[in-house]
Amino acid sequence: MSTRDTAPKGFENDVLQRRLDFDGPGPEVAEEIASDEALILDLDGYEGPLHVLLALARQQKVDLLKISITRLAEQYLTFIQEARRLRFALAADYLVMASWLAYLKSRLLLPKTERKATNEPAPEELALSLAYRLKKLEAMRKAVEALTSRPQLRRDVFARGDPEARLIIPSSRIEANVFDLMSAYVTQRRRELERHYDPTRRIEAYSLEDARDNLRAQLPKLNNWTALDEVAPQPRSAGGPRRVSYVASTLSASLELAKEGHLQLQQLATFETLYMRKRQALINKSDGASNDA
Amino acid sequence: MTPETLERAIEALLFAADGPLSASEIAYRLPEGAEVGKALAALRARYSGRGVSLEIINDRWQFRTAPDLAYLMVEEREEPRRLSKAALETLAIIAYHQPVTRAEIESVRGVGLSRGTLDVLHEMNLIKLRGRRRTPGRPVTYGTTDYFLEQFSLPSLADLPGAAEMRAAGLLDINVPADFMVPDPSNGQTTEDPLLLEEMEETEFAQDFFEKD
Amino acid sequence: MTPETLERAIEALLFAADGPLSASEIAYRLPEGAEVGKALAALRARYSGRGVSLEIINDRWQFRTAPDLAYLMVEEREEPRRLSKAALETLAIIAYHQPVTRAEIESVRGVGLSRGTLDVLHEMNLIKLRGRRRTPGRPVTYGTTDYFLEQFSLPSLADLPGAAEMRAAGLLDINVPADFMVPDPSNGQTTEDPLLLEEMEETEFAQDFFEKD
Repeated sequence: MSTRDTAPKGFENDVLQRRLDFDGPGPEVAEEIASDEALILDLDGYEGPLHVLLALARQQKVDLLKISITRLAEQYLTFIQEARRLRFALAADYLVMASWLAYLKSRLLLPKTERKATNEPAPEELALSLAYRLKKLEAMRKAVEALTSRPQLRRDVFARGDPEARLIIPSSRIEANVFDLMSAYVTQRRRELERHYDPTRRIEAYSLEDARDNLRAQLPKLNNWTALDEVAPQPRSAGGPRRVSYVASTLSASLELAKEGHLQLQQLATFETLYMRKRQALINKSDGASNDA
Repeated sequence: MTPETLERAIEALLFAADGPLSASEIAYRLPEGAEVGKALAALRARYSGRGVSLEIINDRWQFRTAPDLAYLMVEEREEPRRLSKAALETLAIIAYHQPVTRAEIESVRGVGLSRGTLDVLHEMNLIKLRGRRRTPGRPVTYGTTDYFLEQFSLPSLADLPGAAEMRAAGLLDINVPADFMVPDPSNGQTTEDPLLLEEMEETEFAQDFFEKD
Repeated sequence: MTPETLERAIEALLFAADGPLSASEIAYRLPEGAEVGKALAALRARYSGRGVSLEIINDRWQFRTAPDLAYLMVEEREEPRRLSKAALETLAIIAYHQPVTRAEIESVRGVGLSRGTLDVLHEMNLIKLRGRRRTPGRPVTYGTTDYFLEQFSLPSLADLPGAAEMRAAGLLDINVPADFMVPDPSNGQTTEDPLLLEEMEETEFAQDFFEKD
C-alpha cells in the first residue's frame, strides 16, 4: 500500500501505470476485474473514499486525530476534480464523500457564533469521528502488515512432514451445543402445540371492528402504560383467530384511537415494546412519562 | 555455514520432509560444500536417548519416535459423535422436564420412543435414571448427568436457557401463546422416590421394555 | 514416571503428531498425575534455538521449523493462495473486532464488501459464523477459526499483534467511543492490561447469542 502514498501528486502517473497494467493483465488483475469492485480497484488503486482520505491524511504527517480536516477536504476535492478531468467514471461513493466533505468544511470554517442552532452534530464532532475512522482504518492496515509478517504455516514454518501415527485423542465429545438443544426442544413443543391444529377449518382473522370495540371497552382501565401484548386478547379456541391476528388488529385499533385522541402510545425505540394508556389530558403531566402520542 | 547452523538446517529439513532423506538429497538443499555427513552424525548423537531419534533406514535419514515409546503411538480415532435428531430431541426433553418418565417424553414428542434412543443417551453418559414417580406403576424417571452439563458447558441446570432466551433467539414466534412455559429443571421435584442402588444397575433395560405400553 | 521419561514421552507424542496438541490431550495419553505443564516448559526450553522449536498455537503445542530457516524449505512450501488487499483488510477487521457483523466491517472500510470477499475467507477456513447479534434484525456475526490461529502462528486470540494497544486507544470499538479523547502522547496509556482470554470470551458471550459451530 505504500506505493499509493504519494497521491494525488503522482496520481496521473499511477493511473497511467494502471492503464498499462491493463494491457497484459496477469491472473491477479483478471481476478480483480471479475469482482464487483473492479472499476474502483483498477481505476486508481484505492478501494473507496476512506482509503483515499487515509492516503491523503498521511501526507499531513501528524497524528490522524489532530489532522486538519479542512485541508484534507481540500485535497480530496482536488483529487476528485483531477479524476473527473481525466474522465474517469467515479463511483457514487466518491462523489457522496466529496459533497459531504465540502459541506463539513464550510461548516467548520463558519465561526461558532454564526452557526445556526440545528439538530445536527457539531462539525467538530463530525471531524473527530472522521479522524477516528481514519485512525481505525490505518490501525487495521497495520494489523494486516503485522499479521502477514508473522511466520505463516507452510510458507515460513513447517509442521511435521511425515507424522508417524495420527494422534487423535479418542473423543467422547458430541457435536451439539446449547443452541441445538434449545432448538430441538422448541421444535417439539411447537409440534405439540400445533398437533391440535385443524387445517380444514378456515383461519379466522380478528376483525378491526372487534378490536376497536374491545379496546374501547378496556380504555377506562388503561390508566398506566400497558404493553400491546397485554392489551391484545389471547386466542380463546384453537380454531379461532391466531395470536398474531389479535396483536395486529389491536395495534391498528390503537392507532385509530390515538388519532381520535382517546389513547396515547409510546415506543422507546424501534422493535421495542409498544405501550399504550388512556389519554391523560386532565391528569397532571409531571408523572415523568413522555406524552408523545 | 557454521556447524551449528548446518545442524539446525538439517534438523528442520528432516523434520518437515514427508519421508526419509538421503545425505545427498539433504546436501542438495544446502550451500555447496556443507559437511552434511558430519552434521548428521552430530545430530544423531544429540538425539540419542531422547524421545525421538535419528534413524538410518535404507541409507536414508529420518526422525522416528524412540522404539520404547511405541506404546504411546497406538492410535484409535473417534470422531465427535453426532446425535441423531431423535436422540437430541429426547435429550432436550429430558433436560427441560427432568425428572421425566418415558411416557411423558413420548407425550411431548408425539411419537413413541425407540428403545435405542434412551440406550444411546445412557451409553454416552448424558442421561441417568433419577428415581421413581410416586404414581401408579411407579415409573422410573430420567434426568441428565453432570457429564451432560460439561458437554454443553453449562454451569448448572439452572443455566439452561429459558423461554426468554428462546424468544430472544427467535425460536419462539408470536403464534406461540404468551403463557408458553419452559420448565425450570433446577427446581427439585419431590414427587419421586430415590432408586435403590441395585435397581439402578438392573432395571434400566427391563424398565424400558415394560414402560412401552 | 520420572521427569526425564515424561519429557521424552511428550517429545515423542508431539513429534509424531500431525497437528497441535493441547496439554490435556497430551495428559490423556500419559499416566495420571503426570506434570505435563512443567515438562512442556522444559521441552520448550530445550528446543529453543534449534532448527525445530516448540510453539504454542491456539493454546496447543506443536513442533514447527524455526522461521529463519524458511529459505531452506523450498520443496515443502505450498504457494499460499494470495489474498487480495480487500480480503486481508476484512480478515484483520474480523480478527480484531470479533464477533463483528457485515455492516460493521463495511463501516470500518467505508466501502461495501464485494460478494466474493467473505466467501474466499470462508473457503480458506479463516473465518466462521459465530452467532447472531442481539439487535434488531439479528445480524449474523463473524469470527476467526482455529485454523486462522494456526496459519498465522498465534498462541491465542489475545496474542493478535498490537491488539492490546489498539484496545487501550479505543480503536477496537466500532463507533467513536463516548469518552474518546485525542490521546495525549506524553502520558502513555500502556498501563492498561490486555484483556485476558477468558474476559474476551465472556464479553463475547454476553454480546452474542449462543455460538453455533
